[in-house]
Amino acid sequence: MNNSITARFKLDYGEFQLSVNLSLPNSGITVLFGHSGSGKTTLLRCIAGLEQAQQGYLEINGNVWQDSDGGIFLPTYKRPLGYVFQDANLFSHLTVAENLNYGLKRIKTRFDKPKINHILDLLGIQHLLERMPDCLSGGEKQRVAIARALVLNPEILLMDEPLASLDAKRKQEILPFLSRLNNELNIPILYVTHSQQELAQLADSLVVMDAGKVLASGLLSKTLSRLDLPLSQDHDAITVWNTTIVEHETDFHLTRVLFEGGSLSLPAIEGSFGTPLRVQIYARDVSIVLEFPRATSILNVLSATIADIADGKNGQSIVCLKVGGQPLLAHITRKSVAVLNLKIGKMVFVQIKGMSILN
Amino acid sequence: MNNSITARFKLDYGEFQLSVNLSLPNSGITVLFGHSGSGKTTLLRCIAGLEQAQQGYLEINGNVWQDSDGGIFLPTYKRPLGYVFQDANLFSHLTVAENLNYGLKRIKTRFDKPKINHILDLLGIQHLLERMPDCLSGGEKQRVAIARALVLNPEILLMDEPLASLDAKRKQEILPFLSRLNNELNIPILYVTHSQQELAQLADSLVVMDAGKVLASGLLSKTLSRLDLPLSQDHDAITVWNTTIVEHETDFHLTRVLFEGGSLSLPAIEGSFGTPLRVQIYARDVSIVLEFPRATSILNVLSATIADIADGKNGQSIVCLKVGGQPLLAHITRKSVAVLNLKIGKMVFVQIKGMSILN
Amino acid sequence: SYADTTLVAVASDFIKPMTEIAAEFEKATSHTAKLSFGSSGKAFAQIQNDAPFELYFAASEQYPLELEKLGFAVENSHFTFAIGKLVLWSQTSNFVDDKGDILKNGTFKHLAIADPSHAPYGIFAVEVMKKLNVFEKIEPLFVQGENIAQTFQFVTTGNAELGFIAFAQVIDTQTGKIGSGSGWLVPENLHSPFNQTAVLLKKGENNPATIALIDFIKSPPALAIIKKYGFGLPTR
Amino acid sequence: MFSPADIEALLLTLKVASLATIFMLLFGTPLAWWLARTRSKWRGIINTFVALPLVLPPTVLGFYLLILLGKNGIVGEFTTWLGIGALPFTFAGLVVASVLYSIPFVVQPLQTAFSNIGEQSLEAAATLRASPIDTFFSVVLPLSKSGFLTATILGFAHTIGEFGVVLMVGGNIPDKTRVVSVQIYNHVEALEYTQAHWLAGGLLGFSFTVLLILYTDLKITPRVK
Amino acid sequence: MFSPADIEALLLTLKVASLATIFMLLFGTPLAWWLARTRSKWRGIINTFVALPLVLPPTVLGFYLLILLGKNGIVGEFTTWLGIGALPFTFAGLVVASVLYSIPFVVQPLQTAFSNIGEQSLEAAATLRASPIDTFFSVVLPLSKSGFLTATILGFAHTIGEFGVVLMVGGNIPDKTRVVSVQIYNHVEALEYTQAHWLAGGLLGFSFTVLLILYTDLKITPRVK
Ligand SMILES: Nc1ncnc2c1ncn2[C@@H]1O[C@H](COP(=O)(O)OP(=O)(O)OP(=O)(O)O)[C@@H](O)[C@H]1O
Ligand SMILES: Nc1ncnc2c1ncn2[C@@H]1O[C@H](COP(=O)(O)OP(=O)(O)OP(=O)(O)O)[C@@H](O)[C@H]1O
Ligand SMILES: [Mg+2]
Ligand SMILES: [Mg+2]
Repeated sequence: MNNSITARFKLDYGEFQLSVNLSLPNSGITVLFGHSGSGKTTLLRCIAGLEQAQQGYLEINGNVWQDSDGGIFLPTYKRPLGYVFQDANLFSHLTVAENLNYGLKRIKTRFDKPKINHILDLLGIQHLLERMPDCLSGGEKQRVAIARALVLNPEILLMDEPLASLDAKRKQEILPFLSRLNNELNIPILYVTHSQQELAQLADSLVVMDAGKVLASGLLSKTLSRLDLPLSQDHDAITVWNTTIVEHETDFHLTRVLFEGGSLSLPAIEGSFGTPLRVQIYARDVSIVLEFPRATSILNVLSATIADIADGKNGQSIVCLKVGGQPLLAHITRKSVAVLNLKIGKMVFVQIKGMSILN
Repeated sequence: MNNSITARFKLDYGEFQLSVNLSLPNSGITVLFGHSGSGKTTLLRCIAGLEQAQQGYLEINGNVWQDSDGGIFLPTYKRPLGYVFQDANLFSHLTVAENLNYGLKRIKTRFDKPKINHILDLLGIQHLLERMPDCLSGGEKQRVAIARALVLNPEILLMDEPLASLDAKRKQEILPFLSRLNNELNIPILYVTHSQQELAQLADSLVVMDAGKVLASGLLSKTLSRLDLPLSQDHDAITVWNTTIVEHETDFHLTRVLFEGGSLSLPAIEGSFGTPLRVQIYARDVSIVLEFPRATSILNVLSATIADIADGKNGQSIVCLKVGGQPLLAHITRKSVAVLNLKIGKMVFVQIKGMSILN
Repeated sequence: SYADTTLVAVASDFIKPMTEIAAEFEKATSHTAKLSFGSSGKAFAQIQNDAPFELYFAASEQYPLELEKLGFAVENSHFTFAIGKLVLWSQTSNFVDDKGDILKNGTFKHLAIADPSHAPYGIFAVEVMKKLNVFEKIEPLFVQGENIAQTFQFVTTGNAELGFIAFAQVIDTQTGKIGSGSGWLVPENLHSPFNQTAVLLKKGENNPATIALIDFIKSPPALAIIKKYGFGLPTR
Repeated sequence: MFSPADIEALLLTLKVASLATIFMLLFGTPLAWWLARTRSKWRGIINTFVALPLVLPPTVLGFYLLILLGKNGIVGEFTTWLGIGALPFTFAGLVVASVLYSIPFVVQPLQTAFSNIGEQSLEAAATLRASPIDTFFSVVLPLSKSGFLTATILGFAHTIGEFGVVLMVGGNIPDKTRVVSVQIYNHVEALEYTQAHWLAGGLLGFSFTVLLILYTDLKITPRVK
Repeated sequence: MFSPADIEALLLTLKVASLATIFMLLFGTPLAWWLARTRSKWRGIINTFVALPLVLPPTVLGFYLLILLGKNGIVGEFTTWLGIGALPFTFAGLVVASVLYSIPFVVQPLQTAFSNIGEQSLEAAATLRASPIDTFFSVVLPLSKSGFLTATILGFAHTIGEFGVVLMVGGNIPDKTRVVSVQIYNHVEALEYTQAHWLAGGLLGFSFTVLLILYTDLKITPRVK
């Protein structure tokens, strides 16, 4: 993974200024994260060429798409990208099928029919093909919009909160598909979301935006466990570990996975020995004990060292632990920090509830 | 709380049929929950009179708004309601301020100036008043739309995924405000959402929809713990308890609250003795042990009886426990059920991580 | 006597003399004559539909006679007030000879005439060409104006090299001859009499101003004006 | 330069055109709204009838209007019965004829503008307590500003330039129905080209100013973003 | 019923009106698009110039065109230089004059329709690889269907009914430039009222059919939901 996407933009809306200087990987999924109004959509529009920044430089895989100094500005339609708008933005005069075909007709290297059908199935829109957009529900529109961008087989995929209007179940179907799509076709994805869950499940890299500026950007696990970012304070603060499958305990429907520094038991997951697996651990699901517990329903108890402690809101403490080489965030009460006498460098046991580990 | 909203609708879109017969409370917040395309928006539109159902009967607080048998159909503009559309649907020719004023000018009993300003502050749109909607971000538009409906001081508030495009922080500010609004002004709110979190935080009642029909409806705590509904299977399955504050442990920034059958320690929360407090417990945050544990960072350990056990997905089991009189859902592995030999009627201890309890 | 006003419908080709006559009429009688111009056919249709006209000066005999027959005009009140004079004219000097031979052996692309289906000047122009046996040859070169004013415009703008127009349109009122370009004043014997005829309408029967105008148009000052503008005078 | 008669004609024209435009907007707006929204089968037919007068040459249309509005025509009998008298050769008749002839230029652009207004805006207005009429004025009108501009300009300009109908129905009567287009016609017929040029030039100059003000002041600029 | 001359005039009219409408759409569409999208200062002025010919009485406009297009006029000299010759009294001249006179009726409704198309649709098309021209045909055109319908109908009908300009520039030459409006006019002037009624009736009937087909077949129905 090398950072061969360079994006520098300065744009002034009067009351809002975008000013970014980013170097992003040209593979994997990069999540843009930030408050409402922080400039995520604006950045995506600049990359797509929908907004022409006063100063801009954009290079993707060695191709310069924009260079305001050199007078280069590739118009949007010449940029081989896929864009999912924040509002679905379907063509109201075309049926769903025609909306999908619109882009398909205009590209050269197309997916084959089964692949396209697979996309439509996955998004659950096969039965809607003959409908007009005005006769779709909010979520249905959004799914059609995603499909319309996906079938383009683009060199880079820009997605602006694509799943905001979808229910949890549908999200759980689409998210892994996006990951897989990304792996199989090696299309880098720039993905805007507010949801910690989507972030954890998808992101390889993370860009945190605030007021038109980039607060932090980098690999997911490193960026997530930085106690100086507001992320670690969030109710939904998480750590993400990359693991590989080592064993299936079929009796108990469990799978053991290996990470740098130990192993974890997860609910059974399909996959052969060595399959990489991403594991997300909510900071609130991590508890700290001094003695190794017996007779508990918690399956995963690991030894760890305390690396850092910071104060959170409402009497909370945020503890950054090292488990083997891996960082792990834990949210515990300040009372517990006092009772257990937690200090930086202290050796402890962490309990991780098996059920809270995802995909 | 009496069920003085009666809503019966039959509507046929060809490929989709809405057929509901609901009796809803005329106070508190009722959440409409269901997959994309299940008919939530359609139901809301019927109630608002935007869609005229072939057969329909709607009575609110004794006033019949619609009765297809009696030939009654109150047009939308005569129904004293507030509606937040799924897409913000602002008037593109009016500034934000003018959008807000549009409805205000047309009602008789208005909020006073400070109240309106409070709403604008809370939604963080004071600085946007002079903007045109085209110059707003997606989340900003949605917040203006919410404000536009709220300032109407309506008799019933219909909200279609109002917070879908907002970040967690903003949601955490708006959600309690909606609850308070509801309490103070006694405006019943019908609220569509996909988010379990919004559901738990807001809902007094719950309507679960699927394919145009109502799967279940009733008080939140009862509906949530029904093992026959898909809700209890969700990754984010929860139980919600109503509690009251009994004690503040200021040293440790903790608050103790009382519920039917015991007490809980929570991160410090403001409120005097007796203040009611809603507590949400994720099923995945509940673990079951047979012995009372010592030296753990988990503050809340309660004795419970196993009321029911069902099989979940991927080797999970869903356990419904009774803690005192309260139902409590726990997601644990099937292995644990076997190891701990859990059976209906068995007495156990449940550990609830202090940090996972929300306001 | 009291000053009365009469409303007169006037064929377009008679605008100039009629305007001057009306002014003189006012001076002489202190009555007023309001003039409404338009093609004869239009006025005819309007009179049939209750137009408030009291006197009608048409470019030909046909319409006044018809109106008498239909009862819109006072019976036997029609009279000839002027004789139309046709001229074959070109903007270019020395283009049209004073015998009209150009019709027989000249070369030109377009000849403008007023539409012979209804405009009197067109009808008489056709008669002239037929008499000279050049009609068949020249007909394909026709461009036709709706009325004589448009025909004149075809020629003055140079788009038609020559055309049959009213002598009144090119007369130099100082000299009484063709003012510019070149032209052939068509002898009256080459077509049937071009009697421009007026008629008293029922609406004007009892208006002293109308009756006074009928008298005035036959008076020497009026006849002088008619002559000055290139019309022949009626023989009595 | 301008004779008193020219000036009279100019003023009369202005009066006719303004009045006719106002009436066209008054009648045309509800008609266009209905045409834009209805799903009735009559829609196509009504639409056709609105556009139909256009295909007739103005003088011919004028001729038929003369018959229709004249005291023996259906409309004429009705207006006579009403005590107004027959309309031809009166100022009122001039306005009526102009309205009938130019109304497609008002109805059609309005219809286009109206049919472009999405249902959503109307729904938003309804949930904000605006009655349909109220919605029309507070939402539909401002959103169809450019359609109204087009309608007003086309209607107004076409009424000024119109000539055949006016001549036929009005009768070219000085200071009563002699509008400027007829006056220019008179000058041309009388071969008073200089007068005609002046009057045409004046009319153009005046109209240019009015149109330019309309186009720039109302600032129908393209939408942003 | 119809004399051969009538039928000739009808056919000629159809040819002129169709050709003129096609040219008006060809020139008017890009012009309208530019007017709808530009923020240039020239916008108001160009808009004014487009609408301006309307205010002149058709015969007067025809007179000026005759001068302009005539072999001594600027345009005439140019076309002569091109080897086409002067345009007056030719079929081509007829079409040119009709286009100049009726083009506001095409440009204005198109402009209204275009300015109603949101930027978003254009952006969606751009992200789907459609070039601006491609977008115009695949998105703008279908979304402005009702504007095009209006433009076509107004332009076509107005060209049929037009009379003054056509007469002046065309020269009313039988089976070359004598269109049906002139023919009907002639019948009226010649007091051949029966002939006039027949021809006017035929024209109305024909136009009615064409318009009705346009209005119903293209199904510009209001948008749903
Ligand atoms: N055309 C415009 N003119 C002026 N300001 C604009 C314009 N478009 C966006 N803005 C402002 O720029 C800021 C960033 O907008 P942007 O749409 O990028 O936010 P975002 O991060 O996508 O927010 P959200 O999560 O709400 O969609 C906002 O404050 C918005 O009001
Ligand atoms: N005008 C219409 N004509 C035909 N079908 C429609 C129409 N509007 C909605 N539908 C269909 O009705 C169903 C219910 O739509 P609705 O908008 O109520 O769903 P929803 O529950 O709000 O979904 P979402 O969460 O995606 O917004 C969908 O399958 C949709 O396709
Ligand atoms: Mg955004
Ligand atoms: Mg919906």
